[in-house]
Amino acid sequence: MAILEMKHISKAFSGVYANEDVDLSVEKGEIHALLGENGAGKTTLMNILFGIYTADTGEIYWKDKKVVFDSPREAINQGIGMVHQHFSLVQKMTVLENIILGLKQDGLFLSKMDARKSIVELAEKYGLRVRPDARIRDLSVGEQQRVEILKALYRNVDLLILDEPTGVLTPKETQDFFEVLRKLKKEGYAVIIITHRMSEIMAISDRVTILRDGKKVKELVTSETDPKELSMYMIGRELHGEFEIQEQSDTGVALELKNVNIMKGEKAILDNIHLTVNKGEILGIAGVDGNGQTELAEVIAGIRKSTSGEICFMNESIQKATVKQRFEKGISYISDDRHADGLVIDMTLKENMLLKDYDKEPFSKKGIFNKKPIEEQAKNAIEKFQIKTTGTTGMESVVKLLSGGNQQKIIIAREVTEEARLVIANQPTRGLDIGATEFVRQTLMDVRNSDRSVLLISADLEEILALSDRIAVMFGGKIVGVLNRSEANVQKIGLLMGGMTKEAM
Amino acid sequence: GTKETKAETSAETTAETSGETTAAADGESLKVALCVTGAVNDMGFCQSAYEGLVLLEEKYGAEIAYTENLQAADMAAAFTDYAANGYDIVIGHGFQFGDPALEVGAQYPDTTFICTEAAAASDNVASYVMSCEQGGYIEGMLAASMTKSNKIGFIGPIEGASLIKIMNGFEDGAKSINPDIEVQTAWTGSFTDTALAKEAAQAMIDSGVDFIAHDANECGNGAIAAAQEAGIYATGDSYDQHELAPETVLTSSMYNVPLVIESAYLDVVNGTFKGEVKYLGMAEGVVEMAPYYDMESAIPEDVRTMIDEKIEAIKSGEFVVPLDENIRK
Amino acid sequence: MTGKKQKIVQAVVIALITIIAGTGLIVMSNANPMDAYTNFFRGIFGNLNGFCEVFVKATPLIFTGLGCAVAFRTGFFNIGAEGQFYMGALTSAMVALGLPGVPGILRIILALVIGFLAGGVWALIAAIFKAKFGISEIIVTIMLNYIAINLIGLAVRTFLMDPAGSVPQSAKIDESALLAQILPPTRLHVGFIIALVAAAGVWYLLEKTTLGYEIKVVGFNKRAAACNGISVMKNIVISAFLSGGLAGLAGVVEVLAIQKKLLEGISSNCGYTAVLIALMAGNHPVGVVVASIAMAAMQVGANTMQRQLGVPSAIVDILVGLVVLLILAKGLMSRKKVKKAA
Amino acid sequence: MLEQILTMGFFTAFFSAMVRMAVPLIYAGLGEMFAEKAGILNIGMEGVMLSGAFCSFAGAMFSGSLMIGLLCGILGGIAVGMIHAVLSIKLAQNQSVSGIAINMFVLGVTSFFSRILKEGKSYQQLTTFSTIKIPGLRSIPLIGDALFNQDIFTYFLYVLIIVMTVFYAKTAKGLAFQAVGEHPRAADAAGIPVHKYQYIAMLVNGILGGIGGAYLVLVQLGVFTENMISGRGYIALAAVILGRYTPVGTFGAALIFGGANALQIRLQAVGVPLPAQALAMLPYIITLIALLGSIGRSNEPESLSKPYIRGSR
Ligand SMILES: Nc1ncnc2c1ncn2[C@@H]1O[C@H](COP(=O)(O)OP(=O)(O)OP(=O)(O)O)[C@@H](O)[C@H]1O
Ligand SMILES: Nc1ncnc2c1ncn2[C@@H]1O[C@H](COP(=O)(O)OP(=O)(O)OP(=O)(O)O)[C@@H](O)[C@H]1O
Ligand SMILES: [Mg+2]
Ligand SMILES: [Mg+2]
Repeated sequence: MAILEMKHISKAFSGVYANEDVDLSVEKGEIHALLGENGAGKTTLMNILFGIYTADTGEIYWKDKKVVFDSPREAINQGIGMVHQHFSLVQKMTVLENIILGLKQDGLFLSKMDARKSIVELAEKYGLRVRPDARIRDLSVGEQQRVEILKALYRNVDLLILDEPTGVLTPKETQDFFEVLRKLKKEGYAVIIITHRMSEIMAISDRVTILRDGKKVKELVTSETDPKELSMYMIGRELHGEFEIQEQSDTGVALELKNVNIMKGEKAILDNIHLTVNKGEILGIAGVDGNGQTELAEVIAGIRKSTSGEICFMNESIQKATVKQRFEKGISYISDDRHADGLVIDMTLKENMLLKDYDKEPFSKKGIFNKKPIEEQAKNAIEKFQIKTTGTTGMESVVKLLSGGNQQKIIIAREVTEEARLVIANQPTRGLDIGATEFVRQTLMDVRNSDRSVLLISADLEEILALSDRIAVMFGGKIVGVLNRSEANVQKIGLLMGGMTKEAM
Repeated sequence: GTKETKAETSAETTAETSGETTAAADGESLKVALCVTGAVNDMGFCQSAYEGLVLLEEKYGAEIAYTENLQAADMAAAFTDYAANGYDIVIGHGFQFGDPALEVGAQYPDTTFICTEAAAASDNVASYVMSCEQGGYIEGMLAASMTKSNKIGFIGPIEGASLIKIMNGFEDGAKSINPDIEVQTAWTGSFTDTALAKEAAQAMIDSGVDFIAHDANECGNGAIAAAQEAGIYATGDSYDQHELAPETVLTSSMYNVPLVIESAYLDVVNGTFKGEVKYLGMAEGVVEMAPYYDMESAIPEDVRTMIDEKIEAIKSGEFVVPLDENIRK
Repeated sequence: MTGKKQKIVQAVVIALITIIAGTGLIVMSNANPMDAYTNFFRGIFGNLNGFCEVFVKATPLIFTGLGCAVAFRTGFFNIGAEGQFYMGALTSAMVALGLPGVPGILRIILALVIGFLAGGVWALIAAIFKAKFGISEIIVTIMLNYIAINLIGLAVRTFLMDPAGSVPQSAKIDESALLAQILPPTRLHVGFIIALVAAAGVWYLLEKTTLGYEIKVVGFNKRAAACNGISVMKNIVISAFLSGGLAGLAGVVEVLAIQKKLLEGISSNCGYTAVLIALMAGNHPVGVVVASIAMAAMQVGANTMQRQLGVPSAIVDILVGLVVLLILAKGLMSRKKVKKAA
Repeated sequence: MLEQILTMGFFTAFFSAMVRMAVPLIYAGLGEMFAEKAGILNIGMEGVMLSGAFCSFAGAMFSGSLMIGLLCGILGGIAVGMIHAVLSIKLAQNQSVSGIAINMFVLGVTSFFSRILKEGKSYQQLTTFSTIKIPGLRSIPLIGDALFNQDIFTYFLYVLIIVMTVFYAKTAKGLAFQAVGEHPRAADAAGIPVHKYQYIAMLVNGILGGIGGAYLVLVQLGVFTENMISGRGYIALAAVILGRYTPVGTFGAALIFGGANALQIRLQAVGVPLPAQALAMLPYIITLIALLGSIGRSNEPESLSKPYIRGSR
């Protein structure tokens, strides 16, 4: 019995279809996966369901009744909840306040006591650990996501939409999260989940709907398919999934951190870091989100100042060098927060491609721009990285209108250049579809293979294991162990990530 | 030296020009324009000039036009506009108009420019200055005679020469009655901030002042309101402000701007116009004190007599009120 | 309806509403609307003088409008053009009057430079408050406007007061240090040319140079700027400085070409009008020039109408405000919903 | 002169003046705060106040009733607030342009109609709301007069500040209004009708701003004069920032400003040998210094003056 039927949904943005005649049907007690390349229209379809967009044509049947949701409020009232990948939480407010936000109250005043009680009960029931009185801005992404889910459940929904919920989670968190989903399923909830990870689809979903270029191409029962078939439908070709890994030649040290510390008051955010990255090497950094990985990346890129210690690059100290000087020396940085750090989403693709090189020849000379090389660079990036721009605007597309995956491609195209001697890649494939993921991974591997270096930070252990020559594990701002490719495996890294030291193993 | 020669030569030229204009006056009406820096209904400085203009229309059939709220940046433009449009007389009401008048006047010799309160003079430019300090002086005498606390206050808007001289006249008048009297003064820095004018008066009242005078135009209303609430006396300015608070306002010093404008107009029409700075005061009926109305009984007779005598002395030239246009601090 | 057609319809509707409102106001003030409109257009096109007056009035608006545009590009919401104008006016008067021995042309150049610097520094105060302490520039620039206005008041009553008179204004600046008139007897002066040059310069700077690019990046996303090695502080400071400097030039030009001395109230609120101009022009220099001239034409026409008919001057404010509001409200006219994906 | 200043009497009177000068700023400031916390920046507060002042005068004049005057003042404030609301909420226009244009427009409209209203009449003076002494409390030395020998508007403010503080701290609606200004998308996703709340916020903005303007006419002056708000609307904006977006803070900031202005005019009266302009700068300089003292997290609503369009990227 389908609880939700979306029929012939179409939606165009400035004349270009994001969804074209899409059908989707979800049953009670089902976990339904939505799969598709970046820009395939998954988020758009869900936004239509949740009342954020209005479909140009098509119908939605919810619990057998034809419905039109003009706002999220109506969707929520009818029992649909959605967790966006970019969370919708008010940073200044507490967990509790965010969860009860906008709900009808009995009396005039907030009854926080009652609310706290029911939230704690709900959280316990599904194993969603949260601290009701913590402020959102102090929480890790994993925690924030639990808040989002609690927020939806607290509103008594029957269908939960999750847009790339695992992108920001560690393997352990993902496992816990799937446990929650299974419990929800048992309770009779319907769940729509968007994810790019085949393994997750296989592990959690009952059925899969696949979109390509805004159209539905197939609906499959998960138990009757395999990742190969899924990716066939999704991108129309097979993935080889193997990397060309060349022998490492011993060409010396590229980057060396000596006793680097960052203190925040009494607390060490980076604690006595000693680390080397060799030329021709991918050094993976594993760790639960929030254990100092981003700070490590930023201190190397020059965005953050260290409290003490020294950083040497190509045998010279870059301690005093600015972000720009470091970039000129060959240090590139792919940030994990593309909207905040990596892109100026109100500017065009072309302008964003220039962000690092705008003051270099041939793009500009003595502070004056040169149009031709700039356009060439943008054109090349679009071709090489197959960036899907909006409509007919091409390189003049405003970045905020691109899908998340395509936004990420712009950053990669900009940062991974010939001149990059060291690429710091912080969650480089988060939110990318498998085709793009494969492409990015190969790009990073090519960097390594040409005797340059990569510092790869990822919450995705499989990615770390597949790419890294050596793996350093961070915990509480410290590096608790460095493993060689040969000695590393998921269990060992998992233990280190939990705070066990290498010696203790 | 130079000024006099200028005046002489101008007398000749004006004789010619006025000949023409008189002719014009016979056949058709003269075109007269007025420029003021505030609103023409400000119940004060600007309104009185506007009334003068209306009087020209009613009494002499002049064709009139005016510009109000004129900012310094636009004064020359306004003058030029009028001159270019064939206005015979262009009047600028306020000291700020002096320089624009000279500047534009040089380009439009056929137009006569009259400035009040300025110091500009050339062939076709004259300044008619009102001896406002005379009114201030009388008010000061009245205040000093009426006060019990020997503290009186005066509120001004923005320090300009013609406003300063009233304030100083007030102080001199008060001191002529009682040299030890305390005169508090304050400038609100605004022609529009009525509430601040009230607060200034209130500040004085709080410190024991029991008589408030002002020359703050429309926003002086605030000062009178404070006096009214405190139940003390006040004087009005520019205009008969009796109605504003009949039991508070003893009198108002009025500058008969209509008369100034009329006399300037007649000077031009009759060919007696001279490019000079002309002072007009009580003797000419330009500065006047408003009637006491019902408050007459509140003022002791000897005070009234003394004031009447002083006014006569000023009119006859027997007494000259000192003119001081510099701020005293 | 095509976009172009729709735009024309909107423009017509805006014009109609303005005319109807204007007619109503004129009738209420006992004047003849036909006369009023004749005078409005005669004021602008009737004679060379009025026509040139449009450009005279547009000049300070262009400078201050450009200033606002530059600042708004970095997200520095400078509503202090008024104060910066006055600082430019004050210092240029000091230069022009204070160095009597120096040749006029040198004094003019010096006045332009120092006026620019003074306006720039005045804006810089707000920029530092913002960049260093995170204090809203809106409030700081407003406070600085009031302070500057009082400083002028102080200056013309004390050290700059004309010793020959007792009115609060400076002495007259001698002929040699004044900006030349282009078309005497009209007031059109070299300052207008300088304003156009400034507009071209600002356009070039914003669109063609790396500095303009940096300013834009900082305006849109400060964090991304910092992460990519673009100094936020530097660019806020530079754009604020430029912005204040341009507004300062407006003051210099008004003093050296129009007033020929320093006195109070010479800006006629053009610092606030500039905010409207910059934003209506989408912070684009060419747009600023066009909008300034349009605004000036409207003021000149309305002023003439007011002068000749004796209708209250408030009508000018009402009509200018109304036009801006109607332009903002034009979305109400289009059937299409507000662009969903802005 | 110093002995004139350092007296009990001087300070008692000064504190009264401080409160008097502050009351219109507090009303406007609270109204502005309410709008800004919901994400709408209203630079047009000056216009809202001016409209409130004019309409209250006209209303009281025609009806002969102060209460009707007050009502008209409130309606006048609302009318202007709603222009800004439609432009910035429904049409998602730049809020600063709208605000500044509104100030210009309202200055023109009120000046124009005040002229028509006064046509041919001489002075029109209203009898104003009288003060109500609160027995007992008003004899507290120094501040008793300032706080408890005032008019009904001032007393209502005390209630208002408490109500607003409780509203934001303790009620679900208060939370929702803040969420709208912090993160409208989150508020929308939580089922809060963002635009409706912003309209309500602008309604409150108009009401309180209107009262702020009406106060000057109905309590302090009894007359309307052109441009009588004279920048108080802008100062109210400053008070909100200085008060860090809290009702009590806004109250305090308005007091600082009112106090500085009351002080400068009093210093002039006692004859401090400084030019009036130097003293007139005082309130602004004090505000700047106070701002420096309040460095830290600005507390500004994240989405202040950013229009919310659902589904825009
Ligand atoms: N508001 C909008 N305005 C213009 N174009 C849009 C808008 N929203 C989405 N699009 C376009 O619609 C297409 C589908 O976008 P959508 O976000 O639905 O993709 P997606 O499948 O979620 O991709 P991803 O895997 O990267 O999240 C993209 O090309 C995108 O640029
Ligand atoms: N609550 C919401 N209300 C309105 N629009 C929203 C809301 N949440 C997200 N959006 C919009 O929908 C788009 C899709 O959001 P989402 O977080 O799923 O990003 P995405 O396109 O999938 O990109 P990516 O996953 O690669 O970051 C976003 O660009 C955002 O602008
Ligand atoms: Mg998506
Ligand atoms: Mg996505």
